[in-house]
Amino acid sequence: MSLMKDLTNGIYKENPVFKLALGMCPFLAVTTSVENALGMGAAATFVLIASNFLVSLFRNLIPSKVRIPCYIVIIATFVTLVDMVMHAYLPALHKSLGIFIPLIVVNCIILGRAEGFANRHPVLNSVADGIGMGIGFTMAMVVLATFRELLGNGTWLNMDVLGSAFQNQPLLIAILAPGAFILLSFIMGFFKILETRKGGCQ
Amino acid sequence: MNASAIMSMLLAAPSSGNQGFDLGRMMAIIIAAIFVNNFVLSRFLGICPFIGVSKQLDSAIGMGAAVIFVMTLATLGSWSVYNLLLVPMNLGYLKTIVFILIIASLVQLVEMILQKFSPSLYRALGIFLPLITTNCAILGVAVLNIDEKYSLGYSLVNAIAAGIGFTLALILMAGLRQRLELADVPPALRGKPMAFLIAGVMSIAFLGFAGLGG
Amino acid sequence: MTRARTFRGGTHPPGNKGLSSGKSIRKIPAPDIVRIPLCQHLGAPSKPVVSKGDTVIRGQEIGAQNGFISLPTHSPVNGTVTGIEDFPMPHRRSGSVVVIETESEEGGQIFEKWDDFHDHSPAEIIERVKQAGISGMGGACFPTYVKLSPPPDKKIDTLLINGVECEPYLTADERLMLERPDDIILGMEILAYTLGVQRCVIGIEINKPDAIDVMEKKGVTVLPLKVKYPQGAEKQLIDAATGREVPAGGLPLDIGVVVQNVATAAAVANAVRDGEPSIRRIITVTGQGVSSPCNYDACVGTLFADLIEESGGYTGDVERLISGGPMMGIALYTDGVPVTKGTSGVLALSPQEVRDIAEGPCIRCGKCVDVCPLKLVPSMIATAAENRRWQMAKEYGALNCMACGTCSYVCPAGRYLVHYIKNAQDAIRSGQGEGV
Amino acid sequence: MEHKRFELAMSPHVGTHQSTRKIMFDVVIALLPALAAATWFFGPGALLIVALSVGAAVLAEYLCLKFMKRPVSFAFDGSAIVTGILLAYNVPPGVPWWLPILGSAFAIAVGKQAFGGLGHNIVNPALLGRAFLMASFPILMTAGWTAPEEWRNGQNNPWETNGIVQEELLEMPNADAISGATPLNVLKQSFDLDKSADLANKEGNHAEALDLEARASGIRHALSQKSTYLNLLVGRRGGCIGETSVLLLLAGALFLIIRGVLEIRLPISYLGTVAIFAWVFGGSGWFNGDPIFHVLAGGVILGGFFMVSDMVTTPVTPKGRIIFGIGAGLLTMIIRRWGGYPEGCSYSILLMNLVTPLIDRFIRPKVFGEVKEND
Amino acid sequence: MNAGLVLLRVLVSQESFGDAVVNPVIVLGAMGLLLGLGLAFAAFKLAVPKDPLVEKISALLPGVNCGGCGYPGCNQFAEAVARGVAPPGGCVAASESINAKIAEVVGVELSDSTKLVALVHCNGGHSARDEFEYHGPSDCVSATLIMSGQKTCSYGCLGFGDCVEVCLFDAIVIGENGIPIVDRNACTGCGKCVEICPKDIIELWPVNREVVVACASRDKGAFARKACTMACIGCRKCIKACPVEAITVEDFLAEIDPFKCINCGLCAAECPTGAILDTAPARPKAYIDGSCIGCTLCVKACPVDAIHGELKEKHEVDSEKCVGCGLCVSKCPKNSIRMIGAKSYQLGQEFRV
Amino acid sequence: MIEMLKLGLVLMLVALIAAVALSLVNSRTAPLIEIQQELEKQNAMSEAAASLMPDDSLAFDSLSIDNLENPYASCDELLQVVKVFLPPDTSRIGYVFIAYGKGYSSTIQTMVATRMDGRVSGTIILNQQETPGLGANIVKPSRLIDHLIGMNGQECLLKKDGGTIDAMTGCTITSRTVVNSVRQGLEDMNEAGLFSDEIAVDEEHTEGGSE
Repeated sequence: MSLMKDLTNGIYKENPVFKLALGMCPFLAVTTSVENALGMGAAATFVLIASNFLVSLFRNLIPSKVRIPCYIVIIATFVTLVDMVMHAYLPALHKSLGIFIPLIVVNCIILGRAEGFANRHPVLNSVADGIGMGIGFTMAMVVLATFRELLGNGTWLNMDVLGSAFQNQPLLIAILAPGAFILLSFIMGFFKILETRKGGCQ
Repeated sequence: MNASAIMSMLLAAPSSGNQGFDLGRMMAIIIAAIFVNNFVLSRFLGICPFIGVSKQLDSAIGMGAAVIFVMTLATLGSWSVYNLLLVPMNLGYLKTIVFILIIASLVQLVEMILQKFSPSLYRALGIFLPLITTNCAILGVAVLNIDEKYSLGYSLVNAIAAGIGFTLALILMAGLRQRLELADVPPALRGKPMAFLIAGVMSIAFLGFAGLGG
Repeated sequence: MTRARTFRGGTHPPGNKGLSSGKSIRKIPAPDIVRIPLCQHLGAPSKPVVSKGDTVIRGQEIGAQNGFISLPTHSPVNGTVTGIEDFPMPHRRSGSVVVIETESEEGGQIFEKWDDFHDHSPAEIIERVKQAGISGMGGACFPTYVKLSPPPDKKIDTLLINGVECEPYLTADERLMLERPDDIILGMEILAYTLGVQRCVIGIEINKPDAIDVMEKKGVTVLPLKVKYPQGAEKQLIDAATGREVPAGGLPLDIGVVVQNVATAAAVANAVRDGEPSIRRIITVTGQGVSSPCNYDACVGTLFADLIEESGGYTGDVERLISGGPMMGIALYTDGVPVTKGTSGVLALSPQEVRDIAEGPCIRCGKCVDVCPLKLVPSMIATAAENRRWQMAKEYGALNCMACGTCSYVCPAGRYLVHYIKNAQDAIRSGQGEGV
Repeated sequence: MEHKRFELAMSPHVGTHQSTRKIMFDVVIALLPALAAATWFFGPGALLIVALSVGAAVLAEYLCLKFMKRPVSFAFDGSAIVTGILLAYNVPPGVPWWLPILGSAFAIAVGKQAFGGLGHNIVNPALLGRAFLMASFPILMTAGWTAPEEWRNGQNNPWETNGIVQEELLEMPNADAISGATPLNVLKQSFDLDKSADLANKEGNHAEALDLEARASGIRHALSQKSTYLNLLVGRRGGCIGETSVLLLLAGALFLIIRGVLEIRLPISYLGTVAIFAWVFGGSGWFNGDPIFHVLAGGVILGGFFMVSDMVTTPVTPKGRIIFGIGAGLLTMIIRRWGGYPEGCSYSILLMNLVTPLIDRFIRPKVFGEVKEND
Repeated sequence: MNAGLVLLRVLVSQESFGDAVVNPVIVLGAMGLLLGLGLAFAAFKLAVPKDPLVEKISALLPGVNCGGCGYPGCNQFAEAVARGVAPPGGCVAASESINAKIAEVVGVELSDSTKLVALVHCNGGHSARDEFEYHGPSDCVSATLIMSGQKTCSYGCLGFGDCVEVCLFDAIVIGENGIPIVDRNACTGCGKCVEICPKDIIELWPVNREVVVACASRDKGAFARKACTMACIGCRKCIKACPVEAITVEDFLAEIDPFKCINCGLCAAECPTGAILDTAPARPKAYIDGSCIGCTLCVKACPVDAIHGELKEKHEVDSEKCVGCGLCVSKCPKNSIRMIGAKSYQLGQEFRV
Repeated sequence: MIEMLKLGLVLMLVALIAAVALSLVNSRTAPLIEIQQELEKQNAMSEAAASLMPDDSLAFDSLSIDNLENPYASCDELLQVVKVFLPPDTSRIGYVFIAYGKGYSSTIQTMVATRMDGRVSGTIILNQQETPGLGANIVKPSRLIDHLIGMNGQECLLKKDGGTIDAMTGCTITSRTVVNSVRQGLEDMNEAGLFSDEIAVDEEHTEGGSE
């Protein structure tokens, strides 16, 4: 039961992006297409699960004074692994995610969960939390990427959706930097409205 | 490796031996990093502290100064280790992990040193230092400098300019947020959504710099 | 005539003085029942020294001075005290009044007459001014004797007599200058003698050429001033007259100036020469809401309703009844309030005269900044105050504001700027929201 | 005793007869003469664009207010109309009909209502709307030019009709006729030619470089002719809808000044700065630019009198306003000379809008009687 | 650990891995050692004494320095929490359980006293007459500035809802009657509304005292009645009704002493104007079990004659009449009486005033 | 002291494990990445060279000339020219090179195939991060790219700069970057004497210019 709770926690209740506003840099940067969002989400989820697992496993062995550097090393290792594997097997995705793969290291979500959750929970719960948070992060990215790709390019996951008339004059700003900020702002606002509505009914 | 070889490496770009000092190019790097490709508003680096520490103008200024300072130091460290250690040993793939270690320990050391030896400076800058470890702008500038194959000189220029760009965005943001604190913002957009909306507006305005220095 | 002088900022609201400026002062008898407020001045209310059933004579002290910044109160009539009760006041919800049934208005000489004030020392004159209960009659009602006793380290070199009357509608001071210039001039001489100053100037706006004429003919130094609101505010008057700026948070004393209203000067003259305490004053009853606007010489304790009746009653819709001028006067919810020493006018404004636009958001037009005579940024203070950011309002200088109303007057968004700023002042003074 | 009761309010009890609504409609009136010029030169299409833009702005404002459950009467206070007109004035006359609608809707919804409506927006909504269109539809926004009077005589001959008089140019040696939709585009071309000349010099093609330089300076020479100035004044030139006739814009501005609506410091400091820096670096080298051309061309007059002077997004203090004008003027010239766009007016104002809170915070008038040492 | 070292040695010894493994191991290992030593050295040599409470909070915090709380880093946030400036639950990166722990750490000094919530001493609202029409900013502070507010009763609530605005917990709304209604569950007793109210009619009041005087008028009865139909007119009927002498009347205004009040609600029932409100949603009922010896002490104690029974026989409670005051419980020598049923808050606890 | 050492050792241990793991993975992926990149380059070259001669069996050989410096590239890339030939005949039928140019917001890499007479036969944009929807459209088939075909170094110039090539609407800078970087590459190769003497006119021109 508690496992299930840890798993679902990150998906909506403590969604790292919309609720906690963590991990914003990659979130905004790579959501130009759904494909990128999925790739980034997968990479971050992997790192999240793996680092949560390891941190939880060794949580009693690592002295607290050097815990942060240790966690950073663990996370950085997994990030580098992802970087190398992606470069070797998915070169196109690697290229489009670019600098933001190494920057997963400094994604607050990962270090945050390592410190804030895995550090004081058993392995299984930590992994569940990692999966939940990862899914939450990925879902949030897919939501924003959907808007940006649809509006800015007329496609979804590289599939034509809105037709060529739109594609000739898409709302380019959606895939530019300002579009990311503004759409995110409105999505967060929307979530806020949802929340107050729900609160009002209770 | 003798000293002169190291010196020449430091002063020149790693992949070509004859790239000297070029004022025009330096200006281009500076303008790009501050305005055209502003780290926050166009490259999405350092968003978390940008949103987090922009509520008060005073904090924003302190944070900006701290970022410029650490960015410069981190670039110095990461560039040297990468080009003097990792590349000769063919260990380029370790750059992420090495850089983050350097940055994390650098930040912590600087913080402790400041706290111990200059409490006044610590109060002004030090309290922002911990936040910088997870500021992806720092790691970002280190990695970008390597990707762009800048020489040490250009790397430092780029780092300082990126820091200034970050600070500029942060200070403008703080001013705007403080003004909007007194505004009649729709409840749904109060807080973080508003911060992102302001960032979006700033980002649109910064598009005006596009093409500058190119 | 030399070029009219002025200060920076300010605005020029339509004067509307024509309604009453041609009407000479009419002395009206005391009503059957007078209600004498015990607090007609700034500071502590006077302590009642009569009780129900007592007989009082005109000029008799009915309330004693109660503290340093306080004044005695006198009965304007001969009569019987029928009670001391709470009653609506022009400047607040209610206050204590001594109710007296009028029998007559004659005699009642309490103080001896002084034929030549030079025979008496300044200290004696100050004591007389205090005993006569004279307070500033321009509106602030600050006890006059306090102003006449500067601390010894302050050297006063200039006495400014304020005949500006920059508030629209009001003509009481103008009429006073035209009809009783001798009182004013004597008052000036007494004040100058008391303070020991050589330079003595009367400032008059150039829209009152008759008054300037009269004064100049009498040999008084007149300082012609531009028609601009708030030219009559102490600090602005000093700025225009001497070019000196009263330091923020300071007093005119700090720069060696004392300002007295013309009506105060006349009252001082009456008190010193005739021994009459401050129990009457000149009041303009005007506005399109009254049938025949006029200037009255009425006794303290007369109800506003009586004055209105004297002027032929209300005509048509009256939206707002104001004690004082339209810029700084206080709106009243009833005309059943007594006249005090500081009542310079009673205004009954018709809906057309009252500005009533819905308050909109500040559009940051900056007009308030341009007109603020104190060079504040009213819009920012008000916005801060509106959001209860008292500390921020303080940083922007909220405490310097004198609530002259110029900013609200020009605000195109109809914002209650003065109201917000006053809120901020109250909150700051009561120490609310420190650190916010 | 029952007495008559009255309503109560804080002093002052009287006020001027100005109101936000009146100010806004004054601005609308002041903008109308330029619309006449636009219709004359660009045809009824321009009128349609303005109408659609205004309609969309008012509708968007109405819907936003309705959605946020605020009094919808604000939608008719005229500020949305001003935004609509200004947005339409800032698009080329040849854009498709839906573009201004989209722009106005964005300007009102995102640029204004999201921040809390009139008075709270941080940047000029119309300019934000324009920047949004520029970013979203760069091709439409940079290619939607039509030549003046083209709609009437039916021929698109920008060589004669973009406002630059060609005869002058043709007399120059090595100078071809020039093309370009707006005068500033033409100027930008001359800078491009300068760049090419530098390139040629670097490559060693000195003859080619000389030729290019001659052409560049020829173009600039043609731009500084009296006849060009005259065209710009009258409005016979390519450009955005609202920036056609300098004279009619000035007439509108004069109206505003007479009505006491226009704060004169902003336009003066802005235009002055543009002129000075146009002279300093508006030409090919230093101190040889043409200030008159730079002030007349593009949207500087429109921007200076109607957008720099937007009250909501500029500082409130007199000193702050002068600083704002100088900053915007400098940025305009920097973008014109070295930036990616031929015209920098709107972006420069947007950027300075961002700085406004800081100016307001740090530049305050000295309070009456305040001792200097506190500063 | 040993296994790892063995594995490492095996890996290193194998030629096939050679440089590819040895080099990175040397580089990273050396860096790790150096940095670890450096940091450890610094941590010991450069240590600056810190507030133990701050340390405690810092230890609980995620330490990611994300800045989400608005403070530059976790330490600064911890300091702010320790000083009471920041809410203990302000960390966005920490899970709820951690936040709860932080609250616990901060809250250990707080006694587990009864919660105090805001109570509005006015029930006038639309029942209170307006003296004049007010034009100005729609907030109580501004309205008070003009002739102390538009109501004829100069003590009562003006109803513009300043308290609603300042409440950080959305615990106050303006009800239909134009009077603020406090949600006792949401209210944290922070006192912001008390501070803002220009009429000083909001007071922090123990949440479990549910019978309250909803009036602040010190006007004479007749005048108060004229100004507001809900006004306390100082008739003193409540004093007579109160079984525990918890009520006093001063300046024509009744006051309930929360220390003495037993929530019986008898005063509210007696009040002719409705100035005393009984806000208890439901009352517990006394129940007498079989151990009753029929001493009749409870009968004497009961203010509403709800207990009856023969001497030396088990007594019964008429639950229709019982008001749940609990007076009988304390009188019963055999502890035979219990209070049963809905009780929103526990009585009898201490509280701070 | 012991405590300090312990902390350092723990961090070292973690770092060691990380190093081992990474080096192992790297030894697996590094060759793959290299192959990947090589393949990518090969593909691009084949694609570009297909414009010279639509034949799958074209082969490439890097030239042993000195690397040519390209002053327009942003990151000090050198011009590397690859000879194209049709096996078994090893005589060159053209060249392939990558032109680097600093564009609007990124460095644009254009792979260019040229005939022996120094005229462009085909171009492929390898790498760019220009503004999406604007400059980024350069990768799509466009008039600009078509226009380049058949041009030699002299002719390769935008209309705005005095040439004949139309810039892409709304993105002059990107267009100019591509055109100028291609021209520069061509001229460098020309100066290096890689092109056959058939284009006498152009040779003259070049000489005249270089004096």
